[in-house]
Amino acid sequence: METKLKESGLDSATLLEALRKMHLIRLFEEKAESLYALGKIHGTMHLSIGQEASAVGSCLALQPDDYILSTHRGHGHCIGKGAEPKLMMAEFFGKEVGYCRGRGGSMHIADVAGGNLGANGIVAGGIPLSTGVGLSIQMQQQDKVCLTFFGDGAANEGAFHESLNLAAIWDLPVVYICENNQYGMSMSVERACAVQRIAQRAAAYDIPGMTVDGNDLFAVYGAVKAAVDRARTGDGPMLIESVTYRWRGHSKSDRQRYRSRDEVKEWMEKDPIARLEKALLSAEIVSEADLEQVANAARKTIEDSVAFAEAAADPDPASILEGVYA
Amino acid sequence: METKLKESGLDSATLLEALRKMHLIRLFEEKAESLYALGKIHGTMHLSIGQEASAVGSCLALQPDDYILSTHRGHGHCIGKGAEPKLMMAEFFGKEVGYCRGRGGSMHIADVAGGNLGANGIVAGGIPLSTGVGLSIQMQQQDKVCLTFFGDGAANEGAFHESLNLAAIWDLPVVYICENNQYGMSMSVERACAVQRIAQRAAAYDIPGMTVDGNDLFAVYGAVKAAVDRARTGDGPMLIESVTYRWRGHSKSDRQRYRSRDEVKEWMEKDPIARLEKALLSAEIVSEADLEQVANAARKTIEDSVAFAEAAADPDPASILEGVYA
Amino acid sequence: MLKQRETAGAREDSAETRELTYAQAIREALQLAMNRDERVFMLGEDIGVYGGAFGVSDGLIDQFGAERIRDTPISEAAIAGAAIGSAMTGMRPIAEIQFMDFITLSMEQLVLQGAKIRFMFGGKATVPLVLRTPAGSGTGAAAQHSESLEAWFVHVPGLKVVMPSTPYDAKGLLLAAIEDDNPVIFVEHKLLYRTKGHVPEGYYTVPLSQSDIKREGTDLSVIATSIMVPRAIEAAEILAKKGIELEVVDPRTLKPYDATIATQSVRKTGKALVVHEAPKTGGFGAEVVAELVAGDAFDYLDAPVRRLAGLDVPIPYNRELERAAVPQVEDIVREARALVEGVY
Amino acid sequence: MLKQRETAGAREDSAETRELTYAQAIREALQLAMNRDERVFMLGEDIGVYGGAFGVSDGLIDQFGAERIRDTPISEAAIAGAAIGSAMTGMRPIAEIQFMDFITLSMEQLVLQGAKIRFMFGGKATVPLVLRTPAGSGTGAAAQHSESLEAWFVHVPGLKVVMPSTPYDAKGLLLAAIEDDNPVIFVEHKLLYRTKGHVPEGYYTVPLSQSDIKREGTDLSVIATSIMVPRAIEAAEILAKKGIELEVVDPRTLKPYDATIATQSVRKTGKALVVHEAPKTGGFGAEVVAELVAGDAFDYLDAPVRRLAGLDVPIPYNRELERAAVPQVEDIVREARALVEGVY
Ligand SMILES: Cc1ncc(C[n+]2csc(CCOP(=O)(O)OP(=O)(O)O)c2C)c(N)n1
Ligand SMILES: Cc1ncc(C[n+]2csc(CCOP(=O)(O)OP(=O)(O)O)c2C)c(N)n1
Ligand SMILES: [Mg+2]
Ligand SMILES: [Mg+2]
Repeated sequence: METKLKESGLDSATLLEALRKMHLIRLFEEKAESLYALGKIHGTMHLSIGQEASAVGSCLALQPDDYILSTHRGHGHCIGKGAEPKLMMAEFFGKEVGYCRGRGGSMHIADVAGGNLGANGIVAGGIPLSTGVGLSIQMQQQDKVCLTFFGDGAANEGAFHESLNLAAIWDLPVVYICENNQYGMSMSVERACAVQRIAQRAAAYDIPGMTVDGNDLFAVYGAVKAAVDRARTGDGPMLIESVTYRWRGHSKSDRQRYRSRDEVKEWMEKDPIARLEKALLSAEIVSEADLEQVANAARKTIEDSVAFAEAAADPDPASILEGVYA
Repeated sequence: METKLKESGLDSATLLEALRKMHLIRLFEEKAESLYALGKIHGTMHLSIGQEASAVGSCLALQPDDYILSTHRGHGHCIGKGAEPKLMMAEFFGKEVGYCRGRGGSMHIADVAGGNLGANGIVAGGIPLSTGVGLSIQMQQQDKVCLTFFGDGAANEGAFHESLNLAAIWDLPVVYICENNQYGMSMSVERACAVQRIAQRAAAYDIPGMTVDGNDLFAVYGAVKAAVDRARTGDGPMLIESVTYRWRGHSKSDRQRYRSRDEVKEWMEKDPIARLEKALLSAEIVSEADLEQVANAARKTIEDSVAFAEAAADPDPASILEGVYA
Repeated sequence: MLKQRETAGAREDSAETRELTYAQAIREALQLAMNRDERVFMLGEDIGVYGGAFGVSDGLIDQFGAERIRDTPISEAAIAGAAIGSAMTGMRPIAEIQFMDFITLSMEQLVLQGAKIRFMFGGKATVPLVLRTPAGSGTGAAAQHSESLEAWFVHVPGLKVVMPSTPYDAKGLLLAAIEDDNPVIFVEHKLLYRTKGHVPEGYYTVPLSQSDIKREGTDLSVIATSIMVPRAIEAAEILAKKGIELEVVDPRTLKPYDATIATQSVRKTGKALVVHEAPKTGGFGAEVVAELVAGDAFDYLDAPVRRLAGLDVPIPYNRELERAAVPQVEDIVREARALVEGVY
Repeated sequence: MLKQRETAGAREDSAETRELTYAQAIREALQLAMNRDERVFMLGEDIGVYGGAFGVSDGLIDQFGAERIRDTPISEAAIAGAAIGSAMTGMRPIAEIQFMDFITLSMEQLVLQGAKIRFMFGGKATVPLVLRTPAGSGTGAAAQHSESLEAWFVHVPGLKVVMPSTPYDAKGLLLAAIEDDNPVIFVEHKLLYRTKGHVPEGYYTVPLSQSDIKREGTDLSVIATSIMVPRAIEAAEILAKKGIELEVVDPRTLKPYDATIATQSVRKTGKALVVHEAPKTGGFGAEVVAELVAGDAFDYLDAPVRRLAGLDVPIPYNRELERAAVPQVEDIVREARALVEGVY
């Protein structure tokens, strides 16, 4: 781990910021969960607790004006790309100041100005869009890259296939990140997916494919950075499989009959946050006190975001038709 | 060629019948073409002239009650599976006795009783259906196999991906035959498809893939037979790429600006019918006179089919709503 | 008093009725059909141990096994294709699309293949399939999980479209749909799943293409679908206190739609209001109106025929906006009253 | 005499008009738009050297290069996605779906993404895209190459739907659609491609959501779309000889549809017949009727409002059956006459 840390070339400020974001993700989601239980938030939500290194490590490889496209399990990507938790929380509460003016909710948070072109309620729904974003970058000769997140389940949708083929033949600057968290709702990847490693599917498009430990920030960052650099220089797309695990159920109500408690426990021992903290400690980049401080600051941010969101105004019902058309 | 002939284990009656069918396909299509030019047939048509070995060689590996699903370029598959040219021709003429009572035309000829579940106007449209047919065979524990034809262009549709994945995880008795005739309309396979050999895509589903010379009846038969046997014993699907070439334009009107005359000429020298004839001659299975006779008999069959179709009755206009619902 | 009645369907074996939820009624229909006919099986996402996104198939995998309650990958085109292909070759599949929104990924197979195969093949193939799917808003799931797309399928020759509003109808119509030899899109409403009603125990069918008068009245015919049926009945009870009597007509089968009962109702009341959840523009309500004014009812109409339907807006996440996007009881009360009192 | 007129659109630069075909008019619009705005580009199957399945983009690749006239693999979901994704990030794509039937493979991207993104994101993204596609029967291409699916898109908030009937409108509406900042489904009719009409040379737009009276008359309002407009005009000429004067109204933009002109027309004539090619049940005609009878026109109606549309049947291959499946001039003559003469 320590060598990886050094090899990553990431300075300590960056690493602490990454850790802070990972905390923000977990705390944001834990808060969202309890707010839901309290009936303060309606609808549904998909928590990425346990997958924080994948989201943050990936986004760490990006420049601010690069794009991402995210999924229903998208809070992590959103925070990873630099969104403000209070505007996310306001969206969760359906408030006018929320990222989507309260129209989108958890499943559609987008931070267009920040380069996050949106979570997506449709499995694999963002993948074809990313092809268009890549094409747009290429045609406008911009120095940008588009990073698309999707799950293991999404890799069985037709949209995955059509999009990777298109990106490959046109050498589009798109990096495809499959976050393989072992399940698509209740379907294990073994049952749903005909191939052992999803990264192997890259061979069907003659592009590089790579599988990384998605709970290891450095592994994720390293792979995505290489792919992003490659895409930025015009060498085309790449498929990265980031192997991780979701600790929570699929969405708000899930009896989790499709997996064992032991399995969950096993993966909880691979906690990506604890792992990063350990690496930072043993590399003597931080002290225990520093870690405490980062966590506390994150906690404060999330608490403030709830206060902000609760105090914010609801959309004006008369504005309901705004935004249907430009 | 001669060794392949022997290795195939096909007896001379079977081989002569295969040759006859290849003639039937070519003559049927040449006739269709001229009838179209004469204005006797309307609509559109997609000719498979030059691809006869692929269709006939594949179907040769099947039992009568096995299923096929075909494409817009489907006359060859239809004849290969044993359809009667006169009922096909009647369909072409839109007549009541045609396979589809004149409702379908060239692009939808189906011989359900004969196990041909239809040509298809939609590129890759038959592929998901074949998955269902395979499932049906498996659930009913029938001793059948389903063979699905599609083109190189179809291999870039999402339906291809979803279906092969499903067939692979469920070990369905489906054999996928991609007839790579180098173009999807005007798009060459090099421009459209990110992978060198379409058979490589089998790797994305962890099933065997194989590329064969689609103009060599024995090569096609051998590969499909192995795949069919495998599927029949419950070992699951397989992807076969049959490399061939269409001599004619994509459909009735095609200026063919996307390819050179030289390229077409080159492929015409690989005529699958001439090739089979040569093999039969050199293996001393037939004489020149026999060949002449087979060709003449086929010619007569096609001429009779036109006479039959021309004499047949049109559908009763009052019956227009029949068949919309069962 | 609620003048509600239940139309007895064909072959009602059992006179005894119990209270079941709409979800339970559907599950019971699935069980009966699968017990009765080996060819019937189910396929869809998370319908096995998970029990379906709304719990409708809960426990069925224990009863019928993983072969007949078949979890699929997230591949909606292949789900539709697998259903159609197996239906063509001797099986009677019941496919589930987890939310109606995702049916957008199955359109080619359903519309260009499933709906047309029989006709294109000159009547020589049969496609007996049911595709169940939950529709509608009200769960805070926003724009991509709240669609009501039934109108699309109403426009497709070769398909049938069924949309039950009560547990009784849900069971009987589902059994009729499974018996039917055509592809049937069976649209369930998420907010109805927990509603309760009398449901006989045995096997019975409610015939397709037969509207039902869910409440009798004299002043205005309200033709409502799915969740708008209970809402219309609630509105009727409120208005009854003001001396206005609504007749509530539930088409139940939207395709093929038989306008006879709605027409008869309007000939009696002279006025019509059509209510559905889907966006008004291009919705099924337009078809209901067009059928009314094309025929026998025209001369009996003494007021404009109105539609009360969803706004032309994607379903918003915010609770109040979501509510405002589709007709509520108070909206029906207001519109019905305006039509009856002639203030439009 | 044919009382046909052309509504002048905004910014009509050139008074000079020439005869162009509908296909040529579309091509000219594409050229003008691409010359004017670098962000405009085209993508679709075989639109390059092949020139498009109907020759509409013939030669454009020579003028604009393969980057801007971009051939795609046969991947309709990716085509739609590539268009939407690029539209969100600064480009103005014109996607082509080779036959409207194949749009069934793009539905998720168009309906759940393209149409909703702006609203779902609180108005913070823009999706300026045009999706061109040829629709309709009459070419002997049978059930999977003859769809008229416009009604589906009319039902989708966030989309616009345009359906020109003349070369003049085709050019002006296409330029307006390209200027528009919303996703526009632009439906061309295969049988109209070779029809000719006056088309000014320069850049002009025909405003969206504005119906056009294509022929004035007093006895019956015929509201017709796409190819049914010239057929209605032909029917009108036949009936004019019998002293019956039809007014032909062409909505041109089906979504957002503005019923004002149709309503005014019906207030004048007192009778309405709606004509389209798509199957009658659930078609756009129902929307036209429903809008007429909901509002101001209701009190002026002195006959049932009728629809004349495609039969509820997949398009058959046989030439006579194909013809019988959709309205022909003689059918319009018959129905119009029946309504005017009160024999219905
Ligand atoms: C097209 C589509 N099908 C089904 C669903 C319902 N659904 C939402 S998330 C999900 C599982 C997705 O699995 P995966 O892609 O692995 O992502 P994960 O939830 O594991 O992050 C399903 C089935 C959907 N939203 N969209
Ligand atoms: C979904 C769909 N997209 C496009 C078309 C139009 N089209 C018909 S055949 C064809 C080319 C198909 O190429 P391929 O699969 O290689 O088959 P081939 O024609 O070469 O036999 C195209 C684009 C179609 N029929 N269906
Ligand atoms: Mg997953
Ligand atoms: Mg090809």
